[in-house]
Amino acid sequence: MKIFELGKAKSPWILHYNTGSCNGCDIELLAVLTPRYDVERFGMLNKGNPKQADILLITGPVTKRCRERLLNLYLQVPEPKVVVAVGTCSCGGGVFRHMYNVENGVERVIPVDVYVPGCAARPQQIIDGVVKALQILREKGRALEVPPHLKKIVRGREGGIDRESLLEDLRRR
Amino acid sequence: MKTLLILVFSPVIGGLIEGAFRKVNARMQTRVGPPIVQPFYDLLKLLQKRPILINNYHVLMAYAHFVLMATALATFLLGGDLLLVIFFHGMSLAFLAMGAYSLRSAYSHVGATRELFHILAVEPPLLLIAVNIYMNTGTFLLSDVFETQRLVKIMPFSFLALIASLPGMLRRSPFDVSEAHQEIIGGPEIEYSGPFYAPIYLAKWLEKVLVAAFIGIFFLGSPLIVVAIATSFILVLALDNSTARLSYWDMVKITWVVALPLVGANIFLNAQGVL
Amino acid sequence: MIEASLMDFKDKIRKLYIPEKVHYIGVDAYEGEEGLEVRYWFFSYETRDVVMVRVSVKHGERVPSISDIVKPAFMGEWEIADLFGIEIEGRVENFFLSPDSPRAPLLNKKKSEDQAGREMGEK
Amino acid sequence: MKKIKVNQEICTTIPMGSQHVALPEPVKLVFDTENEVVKRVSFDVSYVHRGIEKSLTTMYDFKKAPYVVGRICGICAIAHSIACTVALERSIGIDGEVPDRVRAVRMIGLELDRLQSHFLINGHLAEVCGYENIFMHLWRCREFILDTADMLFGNRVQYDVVCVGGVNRDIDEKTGTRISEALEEIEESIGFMEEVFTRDKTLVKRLEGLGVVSKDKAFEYGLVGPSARASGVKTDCRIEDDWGMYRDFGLEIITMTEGDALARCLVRVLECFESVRMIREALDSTSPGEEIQLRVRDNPKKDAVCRNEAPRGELFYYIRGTGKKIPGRVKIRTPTFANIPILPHVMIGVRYNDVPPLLMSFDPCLSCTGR
Repeated sequence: MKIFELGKAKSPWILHYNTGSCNGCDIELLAVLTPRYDVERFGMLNKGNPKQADILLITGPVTKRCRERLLNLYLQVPEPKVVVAVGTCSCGGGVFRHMYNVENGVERVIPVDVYVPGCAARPQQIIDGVVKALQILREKGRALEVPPHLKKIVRGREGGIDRESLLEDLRRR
Repeated sequence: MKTLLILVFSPVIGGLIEGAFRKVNARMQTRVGPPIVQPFYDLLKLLQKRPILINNYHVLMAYAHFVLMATALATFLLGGDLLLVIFFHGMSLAFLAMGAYSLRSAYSHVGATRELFHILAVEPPLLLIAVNIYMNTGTFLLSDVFETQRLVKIMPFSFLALIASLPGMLRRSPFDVSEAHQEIIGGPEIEYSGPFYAPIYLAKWLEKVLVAAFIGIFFLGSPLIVVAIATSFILVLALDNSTARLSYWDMVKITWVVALPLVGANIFLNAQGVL
Repeated sequence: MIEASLMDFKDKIRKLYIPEKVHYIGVDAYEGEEGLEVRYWFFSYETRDVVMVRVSVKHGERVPSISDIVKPAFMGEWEIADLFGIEIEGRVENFFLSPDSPRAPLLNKKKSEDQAGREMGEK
Repeated sequence: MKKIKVNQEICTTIPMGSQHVALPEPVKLVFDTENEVVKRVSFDVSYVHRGIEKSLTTMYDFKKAPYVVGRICGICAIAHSIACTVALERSIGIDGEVPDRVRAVRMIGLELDRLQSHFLINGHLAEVCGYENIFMHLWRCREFILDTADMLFGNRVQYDVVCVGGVNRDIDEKTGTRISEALEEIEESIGFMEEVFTRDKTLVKRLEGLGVVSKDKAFEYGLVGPSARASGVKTDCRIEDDWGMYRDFGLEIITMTEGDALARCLVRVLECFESVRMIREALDSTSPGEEIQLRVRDNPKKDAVCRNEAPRGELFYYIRGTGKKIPGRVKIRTPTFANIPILPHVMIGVRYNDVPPLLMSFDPCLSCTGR
């Protein structure tokens, strides 16, 4: 049904998580909500609640302490979901690459669908990234999605995730 | 037939009201805002999300909330008892709070407590208004109340009391304490997701229709009925955009201090035969 | 600059620090060739000077906390305790680092952790 | 810390963070509350610890340092860059030779940064009070400031205009006049902000008397920046450690005595007027110069410190020069680091719904704190 697909693509509720970025992108993300850029035109709301979100906007290079929290958030978002990495440092580490407490980008922890580079990413770029994410969202189904490197930890056929061993795996990596 | 029409059309009207709310709100903040059918997109999307069940009771309460809200609305529009409508409405909110209490989430608990205060703030003025309507029409049965024309002429203060408790009923600032997006991120509804959030989302639309109908009672038989409803809603939005959120005890205090004396004055004046 | 030893640095700080006249800036550590030193930075509102109290500490020595004299000092102390591996009274484990971060990352080692990390990344 | 008996059975523990709508940054605060009244607070600020201090002594040489430290915090980026640069210049021994034009351009950058930061936090404060409209309007006004920065330095945030020994970009005559026009618009919107924070009844009701910090407490806990000035502490690093021309321009230190959340907001508003005046003075006092970058031949060799006034308060840099390209130690003490120890004390006894405004009134920047 086309109308159902339309529903998916027209109402992105976002969840924003800062994994140790410099605030530049986060502030631009907030600026995206304000009158000049106004992404509510696309139905986008900053829900701040992982259970009701569709699009995960991640900024920052993922510090070691944020890692588990990020994965938790990712698992709490019900499918279909899209992950957007905002800013150069979330795409691959940026200036923070190879610092001792940093994981070098979001993709090391969870799969990323859209990369938005820039330091700091401009609001126009962020809107562009979100609109790209909407197209991806339209194609995704409601099947359980698990990060590929964590597939072996998924228990059973219906996909209950063994949370403990999952976090254990993360600590080891 | 009439029942069927009401059941089908009231959610549609509710959705449009919700969309208009968001649009007007955005325009007041100098933004463009979402299209007016945005709530329908949201609902469609919610139904397509993967269901994540926390516990059965929690979900049951969401449906109970929706069903009772729908019952309240249907009772109202089909001309049932006004007291029943108010009790159904209050119970529906109480079910939401009960659902929120069934979890271990802190925000959910805080939200549930606030939701109970919200009932405490909103229901007494409504009940008194119902009593006032009974005084003037001699019946609680809405089908008989519908016969009377322009109640606002004899109960202006009660109408003002209703307007005063509107921000509370519609959960708009300064009295949006039970949702309080920046404090407890939605409060009682925080843990609902996907298809289980849909009934709550839908119930919000129905509540708006119910509120609109409540305003409508005062203007029955007048061509101004739609204008009156729209004006009061825009008034609520304007208030929303010019105040900060107050705390829940402020909400109870202000609603009672403002609304109850107003209704009381109206009852007194009606009893004296002045109005 | 005030030189002090582990024995008397608290007395010197007590003499120096008057909340209305001296502003506490922070605490820092440095690893020289002789060993560690802990430095307390103050700013005097009257002379507009930055005053440093320097305390030499050997590896593994226990440093008393000055948070009974200078109230906000505890955060800075926990920080250097984590980053330099200095034992400070009342410290909180892993205030700044995660359980799997490298221990005492700011100490000079033959091959520092992030160089090793970079080589790993290049491979 | 004060010891208060907490009955665990009747307490509700409310965690806030590390992901929360009211917080753009990850910080975790855990409140034990009774009837929504906060009884105990614990906090975890290290979600943003990346290890920048270490990287400055191993990975990047001193000429790259101003750009790296800019990434500590995107809101007060240029304050970090300037503090680092000034400390490096002092360490090399060329701080006396920096031309006036360079100082002026740096001052303009810093003050623009301060303007946008104050707009940002006051708007965000209004939002966490549930006042979305003010948030939208203040952020709309903030866009003018960002436009000005874009016009001057080529980026909205993170304009890496400062380098060791000078600046990367000069302001030509034409842009100068356009800025003067933009400043008038900005001043108008500051007037709007002042009106909001003095006249609006519900906002004032929420913020008045919230989280009062007395002057003694402010001294005792070593508060910095607008939070200290709102309690009556007359301190401003721009005067105390003047790397620019603030003393010549007669910068006024704005203080208030109330020490509550509203006073902290108003200090920021009034500082905005002062910032606009400083930008005007800096534009008028110097004209575009030929030389905007000194040639830097030496490596940092001395120990040097710099105290710079970031939008949030005193920013302290210490650089230990070793004569090599890479400094021996870079110590960064950020303003929020000094303002956090008092938070648990002012938060006890406050209702939970007042916690986000109270937290925001101190203008916390966790990216700075964690580094």
